[in-house]
Amino acid sequence: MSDHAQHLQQLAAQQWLIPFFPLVAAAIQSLLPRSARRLSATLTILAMGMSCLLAARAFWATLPVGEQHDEVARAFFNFTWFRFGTTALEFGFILDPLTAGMALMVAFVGFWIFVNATGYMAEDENFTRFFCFLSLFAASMLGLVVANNLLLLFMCWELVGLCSYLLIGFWYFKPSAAAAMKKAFITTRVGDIGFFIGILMLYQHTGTLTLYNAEGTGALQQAGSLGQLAGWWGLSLAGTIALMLFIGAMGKSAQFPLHVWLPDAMEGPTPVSALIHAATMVAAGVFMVGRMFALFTANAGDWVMDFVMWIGCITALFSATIAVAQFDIKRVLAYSTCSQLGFMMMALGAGGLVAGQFHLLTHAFFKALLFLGSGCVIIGTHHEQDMRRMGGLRKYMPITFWCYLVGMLALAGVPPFAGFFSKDEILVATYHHNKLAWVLATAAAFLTAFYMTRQMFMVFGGTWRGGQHDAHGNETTGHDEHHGHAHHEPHEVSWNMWLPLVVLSVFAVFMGWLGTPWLAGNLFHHYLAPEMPAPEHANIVVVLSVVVGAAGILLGWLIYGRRPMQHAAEPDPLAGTLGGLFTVLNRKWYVDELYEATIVRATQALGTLFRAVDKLVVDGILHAIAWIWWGVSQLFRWIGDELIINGGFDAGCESVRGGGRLLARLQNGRVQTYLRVMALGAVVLVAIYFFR
Amino acid sequence: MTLTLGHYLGMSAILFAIGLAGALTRRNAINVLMSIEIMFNAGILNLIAAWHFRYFESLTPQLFAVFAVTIAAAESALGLALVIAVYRHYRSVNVEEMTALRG
Amino acid sequence: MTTAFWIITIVTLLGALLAVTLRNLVHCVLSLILFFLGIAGHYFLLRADFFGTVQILIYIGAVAVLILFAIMLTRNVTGEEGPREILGMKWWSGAVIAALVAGVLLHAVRRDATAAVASSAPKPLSVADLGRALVGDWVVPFEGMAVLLTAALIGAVVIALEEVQRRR
Amino acid sequence: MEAVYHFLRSLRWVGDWPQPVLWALAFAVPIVFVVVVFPLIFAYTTLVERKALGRIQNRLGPNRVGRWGILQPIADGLKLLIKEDIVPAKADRVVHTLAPVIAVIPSLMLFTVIPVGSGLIPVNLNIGLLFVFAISTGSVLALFMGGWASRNKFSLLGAMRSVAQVVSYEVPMVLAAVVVVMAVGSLSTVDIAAAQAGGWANVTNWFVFRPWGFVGLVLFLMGAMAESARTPFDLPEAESEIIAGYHTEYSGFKFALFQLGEYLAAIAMAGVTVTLFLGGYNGPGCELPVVGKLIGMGWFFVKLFAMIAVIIWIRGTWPRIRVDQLMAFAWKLMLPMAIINLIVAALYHYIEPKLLAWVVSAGLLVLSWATLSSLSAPPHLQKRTYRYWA
Repeated sequence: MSDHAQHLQQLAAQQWLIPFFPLVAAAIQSLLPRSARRLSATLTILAMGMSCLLAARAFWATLPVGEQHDEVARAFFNFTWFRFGTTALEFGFILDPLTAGMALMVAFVGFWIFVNATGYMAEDENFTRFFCFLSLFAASMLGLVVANNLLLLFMCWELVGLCSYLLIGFWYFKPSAAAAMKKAFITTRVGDIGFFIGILMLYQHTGTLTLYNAEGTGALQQAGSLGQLAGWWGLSLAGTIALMLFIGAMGKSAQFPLHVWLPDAMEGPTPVSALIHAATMVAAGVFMVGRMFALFTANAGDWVMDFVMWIGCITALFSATIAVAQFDIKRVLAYSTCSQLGFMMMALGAGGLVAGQFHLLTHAFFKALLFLGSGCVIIGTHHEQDMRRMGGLRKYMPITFWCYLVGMLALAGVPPFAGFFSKDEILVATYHHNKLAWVLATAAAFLTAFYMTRQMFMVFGGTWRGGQHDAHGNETTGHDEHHGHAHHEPHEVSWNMWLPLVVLSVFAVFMGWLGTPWLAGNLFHHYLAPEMPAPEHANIVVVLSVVVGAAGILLGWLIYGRRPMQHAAEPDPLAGTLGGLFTVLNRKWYVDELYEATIVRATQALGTLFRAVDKLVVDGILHAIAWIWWGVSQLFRWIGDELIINGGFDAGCESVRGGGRLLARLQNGRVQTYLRVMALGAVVLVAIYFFR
Repeated sequence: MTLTLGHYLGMSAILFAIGLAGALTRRNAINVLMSIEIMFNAGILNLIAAWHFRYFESLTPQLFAVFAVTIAAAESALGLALVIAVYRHYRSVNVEEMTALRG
Repeated sequence: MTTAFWIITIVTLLGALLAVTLRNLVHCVLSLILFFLGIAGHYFLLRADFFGTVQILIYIGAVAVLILFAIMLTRNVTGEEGPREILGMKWWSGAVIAALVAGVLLHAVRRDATAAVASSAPKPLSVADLGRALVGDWVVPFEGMAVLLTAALIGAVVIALEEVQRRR
Repeated sequence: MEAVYHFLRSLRWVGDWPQPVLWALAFAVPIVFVVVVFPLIFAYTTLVERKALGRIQNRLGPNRVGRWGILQPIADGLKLLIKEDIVPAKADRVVHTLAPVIAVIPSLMLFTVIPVGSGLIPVNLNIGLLFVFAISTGSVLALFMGGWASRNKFSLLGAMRSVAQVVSYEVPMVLAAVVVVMAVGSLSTVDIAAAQAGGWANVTNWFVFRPWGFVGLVLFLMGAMAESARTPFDLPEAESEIIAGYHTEYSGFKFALFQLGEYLAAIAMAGVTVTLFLGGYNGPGCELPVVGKLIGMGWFFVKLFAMIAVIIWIRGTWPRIRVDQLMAFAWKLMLPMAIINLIVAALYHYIEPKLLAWVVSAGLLVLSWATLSSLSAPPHLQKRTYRYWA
């Protein structure tokens, strides 16, 4: 074993330290009194800084050196957590480029977001609780990243979901926030069922949940043999498991049918949106697919990869169309996030592991930047989120404006910025794989450029439209500086809020150069997956994406830039052109309404049905018997057509009632009945065990 | 006839069944709790019998029994507190009348 | 040892049976104490002296006394129950289910080969070893138990006190 | 038991008898000893108590039956035996009859683990002390059964009082004894007694001469007196409040059994106190080869009677405390004190020059006692003025 490998081994055994510091910070903060605000923030940021340093050390160690050019620098550390009977439950930590890169990104972006949050939350009285949750989130996210065991990963996955739930509903007294937190939790839970089934299947067939181990019997190391076994729905076993895992990733990464929770999650504080719903947690699904990539590609004949690609593609385009017609500054970004996650998934499905992960990293930087920027805007405009009531902020908030511009250009895919290179990679990968998907993705890229331009002009361009009253419009628009209402005027935010923007925008500018083929080969590809062949470059893709991006920006300028909005009450210029379609887009293709009409309504109907059945039971046997007798006596008393019909109706009711009663007698609230059923069940189980 | 582990297991099985019968048929919550204590004791007796006959070189069965006794004690304290609270509320300790959780 | 086993077993079973069938609650508790004593006797017979004394200390000294307290605090102090519907539906079904459980358990015991192991007369349990194990390898579960007991104590007090405080 | 067996083997005439007979004799001797000697002690304790109380209260006490009233206990016994045995009509006859029996049995069983001399113990259990605590809780059941079965509200009140009292005082009492277990490292009463041998004239090693031992002794004695319902903790039978508590409805021999059980428990607890803190059978001369055992036994009984005398003295001196004082005393003063005592005992074990340890732990205990007693002192009552209108 070379020195380098030994060094990696040592570092892998210390990977647990990365999530450890935020975890300790969270534990301490949970005990702090509410008044310990400064201490709480300091703890959180310090812990994150420690994690960041450790992650940087791990990252440094995984950089390719000297002789190890063609193999992935991977080290892992497994240990037995506990054993029951002969089965040992192993946990483990891994150190490889995927983990190191992701961990560094999470810790670094998280660090700056925490710094920003100290400003954003400065006026909140539950400051300590907020930072406690943030620390816990950071710990579980980092734990997810360094896990070398699917169970550990799943535990952190759920913890991350829990933190997301807690943070979305941080202002739980707002009904919308309370609804959003529930929606997020339940929607992601739908995906997690798939994930869990996948885990169970994997355990059933490989007997381990450790991803890599020294004996070569880890779950991922057996992916090849799983690819040879038949699974369900015409897939190989590996493909089936991969599909199940992907369902989990769909929930977490807000892919098409399960995307509904992410825009609503914007009810949470903006740093939360930046950290959880843009940079890290939603990327966990993409990361997980990347981590389990061996299963997805185990059998080349499986359609699971196409499924991933198409889901990603649909999400990318679908969300981009919605983002065009939103007015809430954070919602635009939320749908944009959905769309970008779709891009990543699409890249993974097209076989572009590197492209997907690269976009994950660059996107984390510039989307966190955009979200933090929007947070600054919201604070600067005194909690205004509607873009129609902004405008002209360029003058009031210059630093925010320039940083936001960098983020916007990166997201829109303008050449020197980070987003250009990573999106380009994805488009190239898709181009080689499936032309139709490529066309759709290019369309989505066009929309991306368009809606970001729209947002820029609405927020920063034109004049300040805040403080207006929609209908009356009696406050003038053009003379804000003369206005006595200093309170309503936007202002630049404090240094602890804009400093993270500056730092992140530096990355948003330069980070893309790591993954370009034009600069000493594709460095990132070489780092992450040296064993995979680098994709061929296709000039048409690059040219077209530049053209499309430019076209989107141009169109945006034409519609929104040339003649800025004057009044907040003015209709969106696009609405006139698109007509009814705009409304449809604004209402998000009515997906929520569709869910409301189908799933929610059906569940409620089922609940009502059960309640009705219960009602019948409350009446109890006595009432039922009395009713029957009453019916019978009626029958004997008046023998006539009308009464016979009545009686028949009653009898019909009674039979329904009787059926319901029979079922519901089981739940009579008496402990002893339950105990009785339990004992009988136990007897039956044991009897089956003995006499089968 | 030598004494075997089976004697103890069988006896505690019968004790368990007696306790179960009590828990199923008695109407007074305190009686039910007493029946549960009987079941608990039957279980703990199994641990000690297993130690005596099979695992006498190991401390684990006894430690397990220590923990089981502790849990049983905590359970009975809580259970009786609940009974008293329920009695204050309903003026009754009849388990058949405690049907607030009825469906 | 066999004779002692049978005598103690009869006492134990009698105690348990009376505890679940007698009508007077206080009589039930007294029978329960007989049952606890029988179990303690079994422990002494099994050379687990420590558990025998612990059984007496905890079950008779604490649990039975607690139950007596609960009876005094809830019901008429004479402990009388209402008229019993002897051999009612509930009684029969409960007895049948319990008999089924007993049958299944006994069948399991009969089938199990290890049940035929005879006593090997181990050396009596050393309390010192037990104590060392509790604060050694098992210290975490031990501390957990301490926390559990504290929580149960506080919980019991809170539950039982609730009504009183509300009335104030 | 073994000691008796070996003693029998060494005798000239008896030593040749078959072994089972010797073992049976060895069994019988301690049993007879326990069943005869301690009830006899009980009988004369009552006499001593009555005489002593009489003197304390400026009376003469019994002096009619025999010289100095020496036959008084026998007369009492005879009187109680021939009195009519009354069971109240509504009483629970079985439980009513069972209660006095159960009152005596645990008290007698307590004596089986008290070493009256070196090697002279009926049963050497390795968990003797735990056995003591386990058994002593049994007496509360007898009290409860007697009070409950009488169907008399005063009896029931007495029974409930006794249950609450015993449950409360059990805790500090056990904790007070734990310091000794910590010091000795064994639950066996034999080991505990043996650990106090040595030192100057077999005296200085008694645990009572350690600060924690002294505090332990005081706490344990108070707990023991509460457990056996002795004045000032005799609320279960407070004759001025609830007639005679749980034994209101008892007469004749059953009443005598209750008295017997109560006194035996008190004597046994005195014996346990002697074993735990006062060196048991250890005293000057007990290490001598042959007569040492007898001397040790003598020392044990001397200490035992001294303890009994102290208990009687306390009874004659203190008034009965109120129920709330009773509970507050147990939970607010004795329990924290016992816990602090535990910690101090541990400290004592680890501080090395033992003189320093002695001073430090004594100081800590005095300090904490002062703090606790000032904390649990009753609030200073203001002068109340009563106005009479409306």
